[in-house]
Amino acid sequence: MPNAIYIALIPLLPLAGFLLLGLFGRRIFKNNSGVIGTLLMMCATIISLYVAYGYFFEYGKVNGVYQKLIPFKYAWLVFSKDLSIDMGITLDPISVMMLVVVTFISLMVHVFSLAYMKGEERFSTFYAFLSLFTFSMLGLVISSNIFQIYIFWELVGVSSFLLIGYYYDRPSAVAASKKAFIVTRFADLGFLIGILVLSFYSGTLDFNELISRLTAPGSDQLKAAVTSSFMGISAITWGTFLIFIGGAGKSAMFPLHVWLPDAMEGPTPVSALIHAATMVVAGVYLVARLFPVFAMAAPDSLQIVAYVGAVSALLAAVIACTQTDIKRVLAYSTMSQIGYMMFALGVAKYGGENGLGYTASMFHLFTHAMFKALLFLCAGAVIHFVHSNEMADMGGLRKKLPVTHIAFLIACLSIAGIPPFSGFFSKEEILLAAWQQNRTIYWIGLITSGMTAFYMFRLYFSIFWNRDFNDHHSAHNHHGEGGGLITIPLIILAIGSIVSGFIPFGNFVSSDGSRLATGFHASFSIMPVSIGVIGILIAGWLYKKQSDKPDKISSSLNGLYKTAYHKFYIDEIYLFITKKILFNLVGRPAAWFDRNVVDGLVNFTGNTTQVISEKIKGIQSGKVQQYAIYFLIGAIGLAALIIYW
Amino acid sequence: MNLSVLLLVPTLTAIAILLARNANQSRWIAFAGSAIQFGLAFALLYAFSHERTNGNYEQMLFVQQYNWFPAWNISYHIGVDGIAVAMILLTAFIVIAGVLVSWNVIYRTKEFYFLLILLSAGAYGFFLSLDLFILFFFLEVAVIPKYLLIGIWGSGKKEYSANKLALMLMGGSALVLVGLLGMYFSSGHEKTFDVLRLAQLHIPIDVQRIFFPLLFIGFGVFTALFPFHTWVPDGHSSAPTAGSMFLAGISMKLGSYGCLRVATWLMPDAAKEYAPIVILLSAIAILYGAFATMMQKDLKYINAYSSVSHCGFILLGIGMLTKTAITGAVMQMVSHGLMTALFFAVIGMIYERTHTRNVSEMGGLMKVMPFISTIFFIAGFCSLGLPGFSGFVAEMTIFMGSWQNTGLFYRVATVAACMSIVVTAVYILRAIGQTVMGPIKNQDYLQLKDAKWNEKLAAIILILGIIAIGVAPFWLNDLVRPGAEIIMQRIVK
Amino acid sequence: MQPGLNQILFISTALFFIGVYGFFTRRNLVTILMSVELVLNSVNLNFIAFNKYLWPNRLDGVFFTVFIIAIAAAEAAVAIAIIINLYRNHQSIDVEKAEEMKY
Amino acid sequence: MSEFFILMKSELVITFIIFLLLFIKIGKGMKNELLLQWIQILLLANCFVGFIDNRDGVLFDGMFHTSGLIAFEKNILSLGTYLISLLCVDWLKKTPHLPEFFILMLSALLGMFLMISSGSLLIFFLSLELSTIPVAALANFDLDKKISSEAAMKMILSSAFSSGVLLFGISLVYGATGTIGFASLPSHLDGGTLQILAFTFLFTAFAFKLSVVPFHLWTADVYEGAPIAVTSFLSVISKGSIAFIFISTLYKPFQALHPAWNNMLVIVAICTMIIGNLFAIRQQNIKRFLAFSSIAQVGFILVGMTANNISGNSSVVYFVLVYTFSNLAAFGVAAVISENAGKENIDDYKGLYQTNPFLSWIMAIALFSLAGIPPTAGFFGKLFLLTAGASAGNYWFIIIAALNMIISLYYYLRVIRAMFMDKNDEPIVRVKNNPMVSFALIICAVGILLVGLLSWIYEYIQSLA
Repeated sequence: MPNAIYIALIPLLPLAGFLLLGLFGRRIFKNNSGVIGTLLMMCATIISLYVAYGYFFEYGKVNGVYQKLIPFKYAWLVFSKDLSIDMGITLDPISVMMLVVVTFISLMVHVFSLAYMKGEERFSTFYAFLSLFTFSMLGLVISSNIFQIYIFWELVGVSSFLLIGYYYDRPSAVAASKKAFIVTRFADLGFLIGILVLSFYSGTLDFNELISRLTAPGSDQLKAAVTSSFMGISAITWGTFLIFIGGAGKSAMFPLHVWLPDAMEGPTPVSALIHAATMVVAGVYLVARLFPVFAMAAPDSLQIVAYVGAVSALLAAVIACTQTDIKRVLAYSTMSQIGYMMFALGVAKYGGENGLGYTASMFHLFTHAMFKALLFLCAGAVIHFVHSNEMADMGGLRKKLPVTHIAFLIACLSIAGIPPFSGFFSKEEILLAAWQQNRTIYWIGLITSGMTAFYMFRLYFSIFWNRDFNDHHSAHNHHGEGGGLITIPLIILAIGSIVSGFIPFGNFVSSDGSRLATGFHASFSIMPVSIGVIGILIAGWLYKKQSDKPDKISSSLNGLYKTAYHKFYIDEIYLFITKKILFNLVGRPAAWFDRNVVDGLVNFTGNTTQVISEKIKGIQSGKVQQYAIYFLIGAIGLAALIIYW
Repeated sequence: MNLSVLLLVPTLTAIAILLARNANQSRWIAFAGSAIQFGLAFALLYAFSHERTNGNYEQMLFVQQYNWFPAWNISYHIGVDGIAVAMILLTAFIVIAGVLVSWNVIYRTKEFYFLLILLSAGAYGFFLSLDLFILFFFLEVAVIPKYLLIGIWGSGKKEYSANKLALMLMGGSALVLVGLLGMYFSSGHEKTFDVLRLAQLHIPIDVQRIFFPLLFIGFGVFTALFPFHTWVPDGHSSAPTAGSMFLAGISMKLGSYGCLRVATWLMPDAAKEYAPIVILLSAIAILYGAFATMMQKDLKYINAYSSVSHCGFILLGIGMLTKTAITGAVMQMVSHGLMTALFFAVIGMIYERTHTRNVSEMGGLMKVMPFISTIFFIAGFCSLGLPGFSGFVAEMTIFMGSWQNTGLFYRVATVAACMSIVVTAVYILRAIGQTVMGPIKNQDYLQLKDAKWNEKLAAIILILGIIAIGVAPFWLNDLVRPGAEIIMQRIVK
Repeated sequence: MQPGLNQILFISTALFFIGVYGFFTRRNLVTILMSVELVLNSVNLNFIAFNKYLWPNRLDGVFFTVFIIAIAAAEAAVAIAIIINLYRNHQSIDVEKAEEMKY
Repeated sequence: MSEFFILMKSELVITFIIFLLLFIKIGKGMKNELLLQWIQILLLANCFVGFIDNRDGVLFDGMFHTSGLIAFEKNILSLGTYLISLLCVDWLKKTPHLPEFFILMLSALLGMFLMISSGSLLIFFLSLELSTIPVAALANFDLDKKISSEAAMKMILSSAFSSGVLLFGISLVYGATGTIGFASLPSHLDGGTLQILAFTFLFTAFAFKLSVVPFHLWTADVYEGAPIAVTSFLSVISKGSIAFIFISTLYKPFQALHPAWNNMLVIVAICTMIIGNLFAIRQQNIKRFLAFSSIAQVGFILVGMTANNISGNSSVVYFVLVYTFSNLAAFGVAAVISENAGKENIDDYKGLYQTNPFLSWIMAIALFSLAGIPPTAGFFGKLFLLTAGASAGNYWFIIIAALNMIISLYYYLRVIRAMFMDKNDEPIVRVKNNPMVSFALIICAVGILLVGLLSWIYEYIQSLA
């Protein structure tokens, strides 16, 4: 059993970084803040690598099956004997893998930002927020309790909010951060209710307990969850589906993806860390964490996961082909790749060969983290150089930014699924899993794969080839590629993007913990690879040289192109729902009702009293004889009332 | 620990303030008094936990009882359980913060502090009371200071708001009074106002049916029970900063505490019968308050309406009648008290500088006053139930507790309540986005200064309270849960 | 026919209401005062009649009558004084002239 | 014989003072201020006499009876009179007929004493007239003011009319039962129609003096027109004494008619509270305002009376004590301001706190007490009345009463608002405080604050009742 203390240090070091930098950064550390944050992060990375090594190679495996270890658990909030929110640490293959991914990518981003964010006014705040995010994400991945994951889920949400809104004086950044937070919050609503449903039926919040109770055939809890239904759908399906909504929100799955492209308003390293490599895959991680429940008790939900993933993958790929903002293209590609991971999970089953999708999904998560972080950091380097996000302002940068160029190319090849880059392996596995389980999804995946290759290379050619770079944008600014702090992370990640594909992932991560043999299926790979190559060639034909071919094609596909360019008008639909329906049809009437009816009643009571008081003043007429009349009427009336009533 | 000290200190402080020679003296006296009280509250927490860990499981601890009006069987009977301790802590936090943020009050300073401390004395007494008569006494003690605070030091249409507040609260307490009398006269041969005695009696269900609504609505008016909440927006928006803090932080909690301690505990059968109505009203309040908040432009109105929504959670928890839900309700009382006090404090700070509370006129305050803006962020995050802050803990406890009730109606109500966390996020982020974020709209703001020491201290005290609950809720949970258990015992029976 | 209790009561009641009517309708303050005296006298009649017919062996009624007469005199004295003062202030003893305070 | 002196000591002392004043009047005139001081000392002495050797006893064949409670009630009235003599010092000093003023006032007080002690309808009627007619004369004491004479006229005519009705009622009671002694009445009462009719007429007389709706109409006009000293006497002392005798008459001689008078009380109490409040809302003149507010207060007293038990009795007595302090404080402040600034309108009180914080605080405390806000005694008083009323089990009635407290709070707050919140460019100038007035106001304020918190006062009353 590993020592809980140093595992706990992994999230606690970034937390310490957050507290230090957040409280004292502006005053005391100032420009050293970055270094402090990076050093702490480095420690965390080393520890997590050590833990990963220990887990995978020393103590994690018992009888050939990777165990779920819980070295630490503390009852944080006790609701009843069984129900309690615990703060705990879980070690299992996926959490350990995620620990590595998160700390590693975070470290890279920390280093990269040292140069990239230099001179920012709120430099220390930036690092504080980065640390906060890293802490939350690490807390999320090691959660042992479904509520714990929810807690950190919210925390990553808020750190994402803070980082997107880092440039708080830009209205677009403010809007984007709000949007990101609110859309994910909406999704979290589903998550929360899902938790309530599952915890109610399972009687526990602990992951282990919950999974074992809801998957054990014939257990009372499972029976209750399956038999009780709402609107004809069983409770367990509801529960898992609702939880998946939470995951879909964080992972920007259709139709909750609208926040992700806007989130690119944040600093680019943030996009690399949060909106490409780590936080956005939390949804995938969540489904993976509860995978046994999905797979064994709620296959319907898993179907939904599969189709949502597939649709998102395709949709995002289509949109990505039309975007001109390089970060947005990357954002859509992220969405598309996460769609892959999702549908991979969706087509998986629990245990053995059928669990290939699960392994593939995790594998893709891992490789994607590498190459997508790399892509974003490269994009950052490019943006840093040209001071623009628009493709139109770029072109011909391969000479100005040689390292970036190579790194970007590697990443593109990787994402396009060209062997021997990492993306190839993971994507093949996913497609294979889909092929085995669900052909429809396989075809969607395949088409998406081709489009991925196309738009990535569209991006690549537009940035680095296309035309000669003219300096009119940055005539005053010839700082070149930037120092080692910029290039070293790129190089490391590029190496990672190449190497990580060769990891025998099935050995470590599988749906049931036992070893899953994954091989290289050359015959199967021909099709995806060739489609990828075709995509690259088309992109090269269209974008390598400056020409009017792209415009022609886009105008010939006028309707489709426009729709895709406008992201299928999903934003507009949301805007309609929120502005027109929620604000105008619910909020405004509620406010009106409150001011005029509820408040009106109170004022009405007050005014009526005044009016009555004014009306009856005539009784006090000032005529003493009338007083006597009232007197007599009163006396006789009273007597009559008492006698005859 | 002698609980009377908790009443004596504010009373003496109030008298000392009256004797103060100048404004500055009165400030420091108020601060010293509230600081002592703050310390005493912690001493109480310590003493209470000490007794409990030593195995003293009496329902109420540190009980004191003197016959006050033997003719009516009214006694000065005070004591605390975990719930009361939590509420007293809350009050202590808010009072000291309220005293600190009012440091700049220059108009009739002495009177201002006198009323503040008097109000706090009422609140302390209320939470300590174990006799319905003195409970009512303290409830009403707390009404008039609010009226004067708003009417004299308020802003906007202050007279109207002050009047509305005083009259509605008075109306509430009138209903409470009738309810209390009803209980008194149905308490058997030897009539009693004693809470502990009443808690052992079985009041006939017919009597409960009549008086439970009176009590619940009566206390509900204090805690913004829909549709009796309309004093809240006007009252809060017109009140001076400390007034709003006290109003939302303490005064509204008097009502919810009463709903729990008096209405629900003492009339469990009727509480069960009326639970659906309570739930319905509170679910409406939660959502409706949240949606109404969305449309507000005045920062104080935003927070006031959000208080309606948040206090709906308290009543929802009480109405759900499960141990966890009631625990959550109490936690929400504490949490909302601290959070809303912080919110009003920061709104006050902003208003003092920008002289506007209209969100659309502000923007980019982060640039000129980072400290205040950070507080604003924190208050907002707490309000929208972010983990790490108290609101999350309380709301989640309520949700967990509510979900224990099976039945579609309860489920729908709970889901509706859950939905408000999204709406809350919308309006909080709108407020944050328009005020502290974004570009600076008004160039005059560039000259504004950040928080002063007193404001910082006040904010930090409140934030510490919020975080202490948010990060380590177990102590509050352990404190409150046994109290909720006792209440539940009567309900289950 | 020997008048019995009922007849006397009838007369006294009539007297009472005549007095009351006078009180309600007269405008001269002195006349109003006289109407009050009528009322009091009707009560006197009542007392005497009850004493005579119903409780002849107890003289409470008669005594009461004596006191009423005395009180009526005192009352009239004070009332007249007040009326005189009113006249000094208003130059009139019309009751409708003194309606300054109302509502 | 010594029994006679002890049982009637209060009346004898008052009579003695009246005689003294008469002699002073006959002899060489004294300076007003000196005379006033002597009167105050005598009244103070009278207060102390009230505490000596109170015992139960009956005189004149049951026509006069006294007990600890009655003695206590008389003490309240004595104390109130003493306070009035202090509070209205400014006005009294200027009065050209000071001895007459006190002769009349003390005669009225004597009448009230006798009334409280009366043991038969005859004595009751006589003392009622004794307590009314001098007050009518007093109301006219601002001889040159039109409204003063109008007030006096309204008072004397109304009370004469009321006496007529009362006497008619008494004659019917006599006719129906053959007795007018309180002690022998209960055995003759059987709740017959004639008896109830007779009782109703009797009831109206109490109601008239107590200003119960619809017999209250004279109140506001007389209060407004009369000098403040008289108004406060009327509203506090006169009302208090009537409340005492009313409740003891209802509870003892007319206990047999309880169902009838209980219903009557409920009906008129509701009317009284509502009408009193509704009229009070829109008053401008502070005296008129206090008149209507005191009408509403009477409504609450009636609520307490419905209890028909010891608590009802003691809570009414207690409330009158509280009410004495509160109302006298309010009238005291009004008197000071009226005398020094000549202003009697609520609007004139705007910004009073800027110039006269002491007076404003006293007024505020008094009004809060009237409104029943803790920790003032008014809270306890009102609560005990309502509790007593609730003991009869009529909760709708209590709810109406409780809701009426809201309306009453509204108009009390109006005055508070004028004093504390409203800005005024020309507030009432700073009033130089007369030490005597301040002393009396402080006594009232202390009374308001302590009578409630010190529970033994209520316990004492309860033990007497």
